[in-house]
Amino acid sequence: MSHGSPHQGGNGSPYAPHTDAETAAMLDAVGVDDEAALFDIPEPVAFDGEFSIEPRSEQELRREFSNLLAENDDLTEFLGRGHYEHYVPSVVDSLSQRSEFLTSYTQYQPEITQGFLQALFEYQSMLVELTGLEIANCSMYDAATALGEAALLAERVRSVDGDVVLVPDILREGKRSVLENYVDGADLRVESYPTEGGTADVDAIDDAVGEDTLFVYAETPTVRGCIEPNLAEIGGIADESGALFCLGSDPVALSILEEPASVGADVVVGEAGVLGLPAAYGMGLGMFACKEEFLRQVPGRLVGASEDADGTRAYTLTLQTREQHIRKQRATSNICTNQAWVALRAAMHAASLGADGLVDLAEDCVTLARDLASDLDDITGLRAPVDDRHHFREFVVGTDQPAAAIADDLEEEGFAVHVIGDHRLQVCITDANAHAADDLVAAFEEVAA
Amino acid sequence: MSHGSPHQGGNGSPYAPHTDAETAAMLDAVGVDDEAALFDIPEPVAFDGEFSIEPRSEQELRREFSNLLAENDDLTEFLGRGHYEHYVPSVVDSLSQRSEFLTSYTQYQPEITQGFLQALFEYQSMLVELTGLEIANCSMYDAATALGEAALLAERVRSVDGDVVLVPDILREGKRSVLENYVDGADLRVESYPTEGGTADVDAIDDAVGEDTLFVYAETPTVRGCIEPNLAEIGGIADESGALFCLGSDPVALSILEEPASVGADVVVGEAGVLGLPAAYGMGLGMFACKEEFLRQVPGRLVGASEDADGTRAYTLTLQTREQHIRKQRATSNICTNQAWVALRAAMHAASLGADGLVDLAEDCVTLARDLASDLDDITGLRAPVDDRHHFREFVVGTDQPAAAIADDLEEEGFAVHVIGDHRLQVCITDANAHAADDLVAAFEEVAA
Amino acid sequence: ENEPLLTEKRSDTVEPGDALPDDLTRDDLTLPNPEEPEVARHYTRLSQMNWSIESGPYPLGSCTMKYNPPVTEDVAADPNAAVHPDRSADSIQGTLGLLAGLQDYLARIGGMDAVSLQPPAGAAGEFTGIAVARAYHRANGDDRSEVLIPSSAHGTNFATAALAGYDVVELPSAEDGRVDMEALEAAVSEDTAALMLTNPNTVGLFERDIEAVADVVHDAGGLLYYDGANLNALLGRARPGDMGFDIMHYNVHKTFATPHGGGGPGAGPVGVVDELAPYLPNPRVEETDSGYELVESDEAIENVHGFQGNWLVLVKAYAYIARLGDAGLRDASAKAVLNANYLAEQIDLDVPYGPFHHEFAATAGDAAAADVAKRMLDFGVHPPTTNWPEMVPEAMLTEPTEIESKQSLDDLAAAFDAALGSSEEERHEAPSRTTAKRIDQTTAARDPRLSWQSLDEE
Amino acid sequence: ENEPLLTEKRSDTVEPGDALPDDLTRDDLTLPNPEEPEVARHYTRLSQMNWSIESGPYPLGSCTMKYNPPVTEDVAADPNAAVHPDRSADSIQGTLGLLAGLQDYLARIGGMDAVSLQPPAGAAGEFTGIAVARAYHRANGDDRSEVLIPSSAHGTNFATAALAGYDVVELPSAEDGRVDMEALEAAVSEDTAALMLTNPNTVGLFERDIEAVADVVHDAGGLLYYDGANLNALLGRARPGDMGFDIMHYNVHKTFATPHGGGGPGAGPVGVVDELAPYLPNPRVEETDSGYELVESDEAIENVHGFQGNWLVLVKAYAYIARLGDAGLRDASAKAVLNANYLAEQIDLDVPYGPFHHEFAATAGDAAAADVAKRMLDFGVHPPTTNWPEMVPEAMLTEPTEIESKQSLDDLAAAFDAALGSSEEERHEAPSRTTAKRIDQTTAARDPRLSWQSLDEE
Repeated sequence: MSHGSPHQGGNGSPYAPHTDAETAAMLDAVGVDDEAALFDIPEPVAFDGEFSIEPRSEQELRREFSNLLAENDDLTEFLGRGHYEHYVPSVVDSLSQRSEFLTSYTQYQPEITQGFLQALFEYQSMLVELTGLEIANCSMYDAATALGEAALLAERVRSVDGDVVLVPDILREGKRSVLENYVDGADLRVESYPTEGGTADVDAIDDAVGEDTLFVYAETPTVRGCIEPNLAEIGGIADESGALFCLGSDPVALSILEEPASVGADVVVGEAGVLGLPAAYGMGLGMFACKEEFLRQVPGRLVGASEDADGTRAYTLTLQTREQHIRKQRATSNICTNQAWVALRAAMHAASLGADGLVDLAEDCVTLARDLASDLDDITGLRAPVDDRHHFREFVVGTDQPAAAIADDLEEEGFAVHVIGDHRLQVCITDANAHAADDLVAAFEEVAA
Repeated sequence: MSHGSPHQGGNGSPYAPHTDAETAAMLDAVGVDDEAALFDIPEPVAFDGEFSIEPRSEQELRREFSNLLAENDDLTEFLGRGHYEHYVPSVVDSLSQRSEFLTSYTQYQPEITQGFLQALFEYQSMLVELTGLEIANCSMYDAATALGEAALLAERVRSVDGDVVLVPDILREGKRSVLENYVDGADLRVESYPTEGGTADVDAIDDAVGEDTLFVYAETPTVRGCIEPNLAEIGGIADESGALFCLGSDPVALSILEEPASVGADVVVGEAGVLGLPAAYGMGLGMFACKEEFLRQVPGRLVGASEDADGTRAYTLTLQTREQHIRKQRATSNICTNQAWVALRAAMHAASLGADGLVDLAEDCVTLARDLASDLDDITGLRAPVDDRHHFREFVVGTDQPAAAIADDLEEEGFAVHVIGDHRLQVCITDANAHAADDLVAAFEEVAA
Repeated sequence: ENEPLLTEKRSDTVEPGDALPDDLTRDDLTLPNPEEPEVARHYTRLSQMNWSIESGPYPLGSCTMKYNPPVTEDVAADPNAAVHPDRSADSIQGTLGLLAGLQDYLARIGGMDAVSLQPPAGAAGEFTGIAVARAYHRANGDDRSEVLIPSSAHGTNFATAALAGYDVVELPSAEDGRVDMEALEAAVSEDTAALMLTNPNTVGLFERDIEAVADVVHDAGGLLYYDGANLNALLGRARPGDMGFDIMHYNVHKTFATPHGGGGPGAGPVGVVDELAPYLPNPRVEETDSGYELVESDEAIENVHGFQGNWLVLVKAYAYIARLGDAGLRDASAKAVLNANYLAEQIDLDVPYGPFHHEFAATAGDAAAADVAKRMLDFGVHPPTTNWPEMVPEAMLTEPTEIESKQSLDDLAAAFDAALGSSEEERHEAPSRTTAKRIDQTTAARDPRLSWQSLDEE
Repeated sequence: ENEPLLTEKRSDTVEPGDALPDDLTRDDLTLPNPEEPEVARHYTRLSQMNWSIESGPYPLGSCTMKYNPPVTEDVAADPNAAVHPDRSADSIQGTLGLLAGLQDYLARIGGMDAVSLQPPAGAAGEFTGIAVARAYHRANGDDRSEVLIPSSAHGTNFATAALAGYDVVELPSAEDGRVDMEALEAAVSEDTAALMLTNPNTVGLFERDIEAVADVVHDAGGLLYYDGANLNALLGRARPGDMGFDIMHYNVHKTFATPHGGGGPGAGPVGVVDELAPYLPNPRVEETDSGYELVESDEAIENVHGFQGNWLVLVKAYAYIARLGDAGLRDASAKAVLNANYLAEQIDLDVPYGPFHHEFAATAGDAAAADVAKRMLDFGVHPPTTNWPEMVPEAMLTEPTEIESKQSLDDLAAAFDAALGSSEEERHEAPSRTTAKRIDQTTAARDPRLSWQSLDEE
């Protein structure tokens, strides 16, 4: 029989529960001799070969993957620039791994998926509170794709003739690339406005924005870790020209930074995976919130409150006529599978921290960066922060020696930092690596002079 | 407020949810000014000092424990002698860690604990099948304490005058020590019978058993890994003298070895943690099964089937009048908290393997040991197995060089084996370490000559 | 009894401290402020109000809801897997080696020459694939404007083509439920950038004329795109690459059993033939003499993810494939197809099209498929996908996957028949045995309340 | 709907292969033979039929059902924690360091001089402690035969004394619910090996005369044993060692929040004063200049566990203590006592004895406590321990612990009152809203069916 026990390699799928007798009975019921007879595949395109993939027992699998991943050097990372790690409490793992959440599908039958729907409703509500905007969807893939969707939203909701999507010149390359991809089909153009000292050059934006401007994007903190001080002005410029103002941020930063609604943001995007996700090689959770007026043009899924036949509050996916499975090529986005489980984890992480924990964490992101920059600035051959701004989590370090050489030396000492220029490093500190800050400073002292 | 967020150290218990306002309201309702006023502790015995235990954040805790445990050398263990590791499938972890199981109490309210009760009922049933005896309890602490309880059961159910508990001379020291402790209060004496070639000397047992014999204990496999070939004869000798015959084994071994009932066992004890538990520094799961005639004298908890008010099958703890919380000093044991969750894991592990997987695993325990012994025997300076018996998981190796020196050298090479004599090692192999068998043989070749 | 919102349990308003000047900070923040035991109880209770694959059959057609082996979770939880995407390639040889291994396995399984793991979901894979086609045509100076899509295709195909800036040309199905060759030939032109097809199609039928289809499209200079949603039907029996497809995506959260997480994350790797490999998004992993490297192509399309996709999902997919191996993968398809055919045989509903593979579209006939589905909830199973594809009236698109036993399928069949055998009124009022009774969708959409803040306004 | 037994789903009879000769093997083995998805569904379903601390309040008196922090599970799951007990001390310095740390913390918390971590549960701790007392007396040539135990004590105390071969002398309670000094003085003699006491006692009262009690026992040459079940009431406020106790056990699955696992495993470390340290079971861990070592005493009692106890539980206990620290431990007791007092204030039931600390014994009065408890199940909470201790008629021994919020206690109080306010018939027929209705205990005991094999005989 094909019954493959977990401690063995198995001759078939270890997850197909058929005994030989059952298989025979089923084949008999269907009226064929073997499973091959059920495949209606013309001979020329049939595949009789093998993939040459050896099955592994669970044990072999775990050992093999563990050994392979152990090839990664054990570095303490002071890396950010769009992918951040905060310590995720154990309770988030234990709750989110519950199979009822993990192995559930999209909530097309809300009567038996109230739990996940409510969690997503709470996630949306958290983003509404953090942004001050009325609508948040229940996830995009990541910050970059959320930005792309925001630009396309602008194209749908703005009556201006413009086709220019304005972004800061320091926008992270990967994010800009995704944006370019998203707007290509809509014939929009991505253009940059200059930044100065790590944040927007407002006068330059004022000059750049005109009647061809569809969309103005600013970030806080910026990719250099600088808190943008002129958001309201940028928002005002965009508003005046009829362009859509999109702000990029994240839920931890927004726990203390200016409320996006108060600076005129029409849309807020960003990386909500700063909550709930550990370092995950760039895997993310796209935040997407916007004004209520864009409701019917929002991309992605929305959970709404309703009532069941008993009059009890109940939740359901709603406004699905925006979505691809109903509206097809006229849908507001092609997104189907999103990042629901990561959104669940983000909501759990936020709940574990609580309102005060979130604010404390955000404050730490400011003071940890300030203190570390100060310590590095004390080292001969280093200047930090390079930008005369308030920082959040990360900052740029000027180096006398070539930055790449310093980074290589730091790697030898067990630390990873960004090289962003010939004499520029970038360093990111959060609650997840703060314990190693003193060691990093000591290592810098060794290698920077 | 005392609200300690998980990323902080916290000023109070991070698991007491009281806000300052709530605490105040509660104190007010109780009519005191502060919690201290609720403690009715005379001043002379009050403790005002501190323990000098620093609180740790979750992160600090994980880092500290991870660093501490990393002080353990990473050795591949070929160790057994009462504590065995078989690979535990991932699904056992994911299911047993479900909080409904893990954080549940003893099932004193069966109407809302049917799940755990049924799992324990299934565990008991598995032992009934494996032993052929009619009754199994739902756990003792480990094999040693189960043996102690079995001897005391003999004292309660046997009409013979005897006070001698007969055990093999090779009984593992720790197990014998526990037995001595258990029988001390009942004024029983533990005596040894000789073994030969790793199993019982049946003639010697025949000589030793007399009217002062209360209890005869044999094991299969023995602590030297030998399968006992003469169980029925030993059972017959015990039966003839009116002594209770207790067999020690484990659920994996019993999957292929002779059914205990068929060799006359009155009681079966042993280590059921061979299923469900990874290497856990000796933590165990005491198996206890016996004949139905001893039902009212069984130690530990029993789950029975019954019906609820709707006539639906339901499960409940039963025959609790045997237990300490009702019968006090006349209870069949003082056990209260047992190893229920480990029993659950054992049942899950057995289910994951299935009947055929269990038999395959047990067969592997024979063939792996046979093959490894043969490979070691080929090495100059080694003889394996020393005992001319069929082996299960483990066997004794004779060495020309001092055994301790060989073991030290093997440890340098990354392997742990038992030293059991000046020129005797013991080696244990299962599915959990079989992947390293060739490496072990190579290391032996290096160090044994 | 339903569970209060966290904010209804314990919420606080907190002001920022003094780390920043006031003009950079918000006034205050009002959010739930529970302690950990309260968090644990809240989400445990919510979980108990949710169906999952461990609850029972989940036969959603086109969704491939398989059992998600916990061992793949354990593998992905390896602390060494938690690295930052900007780490130097030298320092993450384990991560890159794993990605290279998965690229290789997927290429073998699909019969493709090169694979990008970047797309974070199936739809993102489609977008990647169509963008690759666009880049290819552009590189050839070929300005094509249309993508052909059968009317029975997944909604994402249409939306993806539009997102990439193409006009959609919808192809009707032939009477046998497959591609209408005449319609195809009529639709194909020098404007045809690509034909998007899934095979077997969305009612489980293999496109027998696939070679002819490929010739028609290729002769017109178009490319053939394979939607991998139904790949579970073919593992080890046929490969898109052998059928003439130039581009394909893999739904690893379907075929390769990564957990669907209530809607995601998934991953939608894209495979292409050699000629198109330079257009895959940057970077890809290659093994060289000195180890694994990230390589870039000048002709690559722009990225489809801010970094390198849904890493944790990719680890699980690779683990699943490695666990099963050739025989396991082939058996998975065999049993998936057997299960669909057996289940169809057991139910009273008609199945208009066949022979089908891993899924079938039964018709509820005179009954409303959506109501039959709601009634099935009362019998303790999850119903199939309803009212899609449109070629089958009152469609119930059913895909049991290989993980259901004969007994489970018999129970599922009984639920189908009981639901169909219920009175129209019973069906219309169903479900009644679930956590929530029938939920009012109309009000939810007419008066959207999408946050707890909007509830306060009530 | 209840869940079939696994064996009712899929069972097979398998014969051993040929690894061994027939005379050493069984004929065959008949056991469940499910595949992994079936196993997952079975146990997931069973879990859904089980109350846990994540389900809601669990106020079982004397059981201290706290929230079990998942971080302690993560710490214990460290692969480096999985070592064999026969490893050389040199090679497991991490394991030994952890054990040494826990020994130290427990000693500080209890005011004891030496600690053994070997006992695998509270009752095993009692047995260890009484065996230590026995060894001590024997070493003094002192053949004592009696152990004194208050009638309100935990059943394990009596059973333990008997297991150790002692006669039990039961002490009645005084009118105020505490130790009756006159009765104690009358009972104490040169036969007194020990007095076993918990403080606060089983109705939550602190034994105010503890110093006098200690003097009486010590003057007679006896030892004072502290049952640690109620230690959660005293953390940072009083220490058994300071009260004159010579021996104590700790219930780490109570005070230190290791999960109770549906009945175990727990751990019952034993602390003693200096004079008794040599009698603790072998080995103990000591820190030396060259690292951690396992040391043995010639005077040690025999072992109470085959190896060194419930290691995984000890790791979690240590992690919990380290997580809380001084302030957290002290706050845990403060809130546990506050919660008990607040809850008692909110319910309609009388509480005859006081002032109590972390638990109280309310009386159901004219109602049957067991029926009130069953009725409470219908209101979605777990009831308290009933009909114990016997000094309170129709006792409902209630211990909410520190983890319940004011709201949760208010809800719990409402359930108490609603259950008491129900009619006798309602109570007697309760519960009706649970997975199983009232279960017939009498038949279960009269006609025991303890395995699926016994069901086949039906």
